[in-house]
Amino acid sequence: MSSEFADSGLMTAELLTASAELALPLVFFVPLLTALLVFWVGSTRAPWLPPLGAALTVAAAVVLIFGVANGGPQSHHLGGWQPPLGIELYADGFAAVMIALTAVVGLAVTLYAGPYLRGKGLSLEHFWPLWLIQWATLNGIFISADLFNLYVMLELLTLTGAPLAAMAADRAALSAALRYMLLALLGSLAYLLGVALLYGATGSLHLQEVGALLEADATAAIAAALITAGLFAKAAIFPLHIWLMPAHSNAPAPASAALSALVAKAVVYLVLRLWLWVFPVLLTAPMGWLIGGIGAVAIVYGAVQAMRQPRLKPVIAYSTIAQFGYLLLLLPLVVLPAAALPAWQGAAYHAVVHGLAKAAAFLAAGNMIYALGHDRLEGLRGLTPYLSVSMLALALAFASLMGMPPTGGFLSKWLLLSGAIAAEQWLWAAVVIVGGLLAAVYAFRVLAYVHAAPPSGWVELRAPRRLPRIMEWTPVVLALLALLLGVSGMPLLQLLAHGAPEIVTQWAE
Amino acid sequence: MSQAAFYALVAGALTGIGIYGLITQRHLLRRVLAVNILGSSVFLLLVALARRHPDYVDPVPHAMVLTGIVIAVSATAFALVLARRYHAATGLTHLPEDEESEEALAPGLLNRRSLADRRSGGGPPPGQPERRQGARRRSDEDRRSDEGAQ
Amino acid sequence: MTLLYTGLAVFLLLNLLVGLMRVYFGPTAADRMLAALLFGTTTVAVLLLLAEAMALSALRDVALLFTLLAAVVALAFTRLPRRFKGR
Amino acid sequence: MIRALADDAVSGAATGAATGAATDLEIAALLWWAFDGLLALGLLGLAYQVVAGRQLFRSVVLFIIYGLLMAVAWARLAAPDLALAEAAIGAGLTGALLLSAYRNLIGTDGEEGPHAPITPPAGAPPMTVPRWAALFAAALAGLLVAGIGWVAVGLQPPEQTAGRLALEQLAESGVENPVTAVLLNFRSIDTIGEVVVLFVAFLAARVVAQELDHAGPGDWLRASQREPLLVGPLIAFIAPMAVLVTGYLLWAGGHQPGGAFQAGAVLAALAVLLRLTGRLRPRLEPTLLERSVLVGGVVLFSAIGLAGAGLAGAVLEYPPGWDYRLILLIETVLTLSIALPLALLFSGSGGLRQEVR
Repeated sequence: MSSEFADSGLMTAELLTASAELALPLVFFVPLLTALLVFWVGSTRAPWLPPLGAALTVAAAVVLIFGVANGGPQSHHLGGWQPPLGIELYADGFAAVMIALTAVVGLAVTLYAGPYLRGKGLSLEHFWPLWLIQWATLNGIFISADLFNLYVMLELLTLTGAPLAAMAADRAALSAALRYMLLALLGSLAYLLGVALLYGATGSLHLQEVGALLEADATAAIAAALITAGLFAKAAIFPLHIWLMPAHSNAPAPASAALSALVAKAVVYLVLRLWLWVFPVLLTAPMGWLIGGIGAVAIVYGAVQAMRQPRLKPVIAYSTIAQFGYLLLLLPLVVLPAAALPAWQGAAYHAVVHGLAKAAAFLAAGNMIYALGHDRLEGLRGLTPYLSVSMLALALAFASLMGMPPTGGFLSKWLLLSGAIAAEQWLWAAVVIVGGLLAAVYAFRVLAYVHAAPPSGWVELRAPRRLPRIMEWTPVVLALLALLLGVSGMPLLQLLAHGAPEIVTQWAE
Repeated sequence: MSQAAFYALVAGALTGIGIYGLITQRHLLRRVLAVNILGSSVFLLLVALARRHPDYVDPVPHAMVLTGIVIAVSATAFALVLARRYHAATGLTHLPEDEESEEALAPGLLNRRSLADRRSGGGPPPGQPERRQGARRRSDEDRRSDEGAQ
Repeated sequence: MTLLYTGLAVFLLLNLLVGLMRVYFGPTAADRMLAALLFGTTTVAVLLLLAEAMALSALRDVALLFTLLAAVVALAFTRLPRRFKGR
Repeated sequence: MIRALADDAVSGAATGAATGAATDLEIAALLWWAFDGLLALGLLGLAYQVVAGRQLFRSVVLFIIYGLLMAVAWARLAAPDLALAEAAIGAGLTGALLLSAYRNLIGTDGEEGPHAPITPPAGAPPMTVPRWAALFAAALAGLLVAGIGWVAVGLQPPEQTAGRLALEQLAESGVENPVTAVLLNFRSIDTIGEVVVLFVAFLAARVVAQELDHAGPGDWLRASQREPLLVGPLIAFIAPMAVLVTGYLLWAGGHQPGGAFQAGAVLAALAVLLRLTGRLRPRLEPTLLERSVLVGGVVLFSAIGLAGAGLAGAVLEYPPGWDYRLILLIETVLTLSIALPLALLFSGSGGLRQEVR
């Protein structure tokens, strides 16, 4: 490599770092404005517009991630007003990692959705604006540092998610969307109630500032309880999980992928961010145990339910409920000096790997529905030759979900496990291991159906429909990325280290 | 007790009523009403807390509530449209008790049936006495005006 | 003067609450709806009194809006199905 | 201005009475407590009847009245901006929305056509949950009330609040009404988000929208149904008044309570009125003009906001000296962008067209 090239590379790097601050609002505004433009022009008149908008969004995300990786956390004061008066956009390593995940999955969903929805006879006219606004909202949730702005974003997430879940407009999808809508509205109002109390106590809505001003008193406790419960309802954490399975499994496959891998995940991200940045004063060992216990129950419950489902998409949806439990295990572990750093890395890593694997699994299931017209497990016997590429994606995704080495899922679970063992928290270690084993049970059950020989006397009534090339390969690429993260985890962990929460870094010195 | 504290208490009580209604009522319209009561209680708390300062009224909660009211109206309107469509597709005015088991039993069947219902405006399927005819027949006048609209 | 306005506002509010009985007992939907519309008028009066008593002139705008928009609900009610016998 | 209002309102009816006899003050305070107490009683009783009353139609009517009392509560808490919003939304839109949904959910229940029985048929599942669930709900609600009440009463006001900063920096915001300053300058991204929520609700409703004849009321001028005599003159009076009030609220927002949202809601209520009386008709797809109005507010706001990064230093910052003019421009466009989706959400349609008679 010549030095000239290296120089120009260096200059590009500097330029990228400098423009990262501007990329912060752009990751929100670019998909939003594209969505409005798509609606204005009409998606049939300009089918190239949504992919172009997605590409631009990814470009803004890349600039931002590059800036965080090289220049540390980025911040932009909207309107030029300092918080608490104004709203700050703030991207640290955690936010950058999630924006990267959203960019990858978002691009995949964008590429996949066109052929899939057209093939299923569903209209793209409203899907595009809704999906692009959802993407903008997701990025907004990751970078907003203002409690009330987050409320607006959460409502946007619900209002874009519910119609995507209801797109099929049959009985099951409609009732699922209604249930989702009602619980999500309840959840956001509980969240807003908590925010009202926090503002009443501190006079500020800025995350870091509220965290600094907050004292461990009754107000903070009730606010934290309301906010956590509200977000749990929106993220389908265990006792409030009922809406997730019908909503995610009745949505069209690309929407399921977005809802499971990104939308519900963004809410769990918010739970973690609020506990680590706003409520660390309340994060005592018993509190951690309480939330970790809920996570542990979710892991077991979700896995057991996933084993009993007769259709593929409900299996994947229940797996989401189980996998979110791992993220909650962070809270009991992060208060222990020995476990804090690996648990933090493990949880964030798990969020990314689960997103990739879950999107891959839902898109592979979508391929199955596209080709066969159903996703009943019984009917999948002997179809591997027709859907070999999709089945490979499904197998890889499930391998990652159960944490089989050398996938990314293995690395994330290993990090959580090593944290729990280092702090001698045997219960949490056991939960991680049992959860992995249970995931293996439902994963192998599905794979057994898929790879089984066709039943005797099986006659092919109708040849499976041919898959468009792009639909065939999108899930594989996502699943391979999840695999790759198991092989090479360092870039992600380094990115994550920028602006790690104080509760994690305080033990490092 | 100050006026602000008094209204904050009222807001707390309204929250309780809203939650109670949302859990105990099953009719969709009633649940939407309960969500609205709940929302207004949160708004009331915010505005009451804005009133505590001896020398000024805090405008930030007012702006937040104004935003919240718009969001509440949007969500209500969408929820009602969704409820109407659900009613048209199923004839029900409440959500089924236990969706998961219903789903697990005959997912494909349910989907196909409701689709067919919508297309043909067909009668109630056997075994579901609470389901009634969903789609109202268009009156000629309506149809004419609609076709003119298209 | 302020005292008088406040007293009147309390009186009207009391009136309104007693009037709620009509809505509660009905018996017909039209009774309830008419009572609700009447409350709109009472509320306008209460708001105008509050505007004086609290020296918040913007409340007059609120009263104006209520007066203007009362017709919307009334019309929405009349568009209910014709032989509707709601309680 | 707000400071003065606050002083006045905090001490109840103290204005002008400060020099009067002490007994006057005491009587005034007592009267204000009576007023607040009655209002609270009304709100709580109405709320309970709305969620737990036996008849659904009664609950809908009581909810409309609840909105009236809420507006009075906003007035008592010195929040005239909110009282205006409640009046514009509660009196016009929410009531019409709920009544129309009621008509669709109940009016068609049971037998075919509009002559539906109101009582649920025998054998229908109970509309409330089992007793244990009700008890659980009551316990949860009680816990919440106790917790929030306990905290809210004892909560001491913090020294520094975002609101105090907003009042201190009001002069730099370009407008005199602090609420407008917060909405369109200090925290303007929330307002963008709010209008996007409205737009998304419209899109979402389009995804699940029913066939056109289910959307909103049908034709009034059927052979059997005549338009009531008073409707024509009423509309002829209200329509120009509503437009006038819209303009007034929009202009007023800069220096006193009012603003884009209230103005938009009034305009939307007018559209609902015209839709209800058949003067506007639904159309399946929005026209180019309607699409432009739907997206216009957010696009203009975002464009000015993004231009601020180059012209002023930060996204959503107004170039110096331009703030009032730009805020007024944005508010004007936002008014339309708020009114149209609200009207279309009520109508349940993609667009509206004028009825040709």
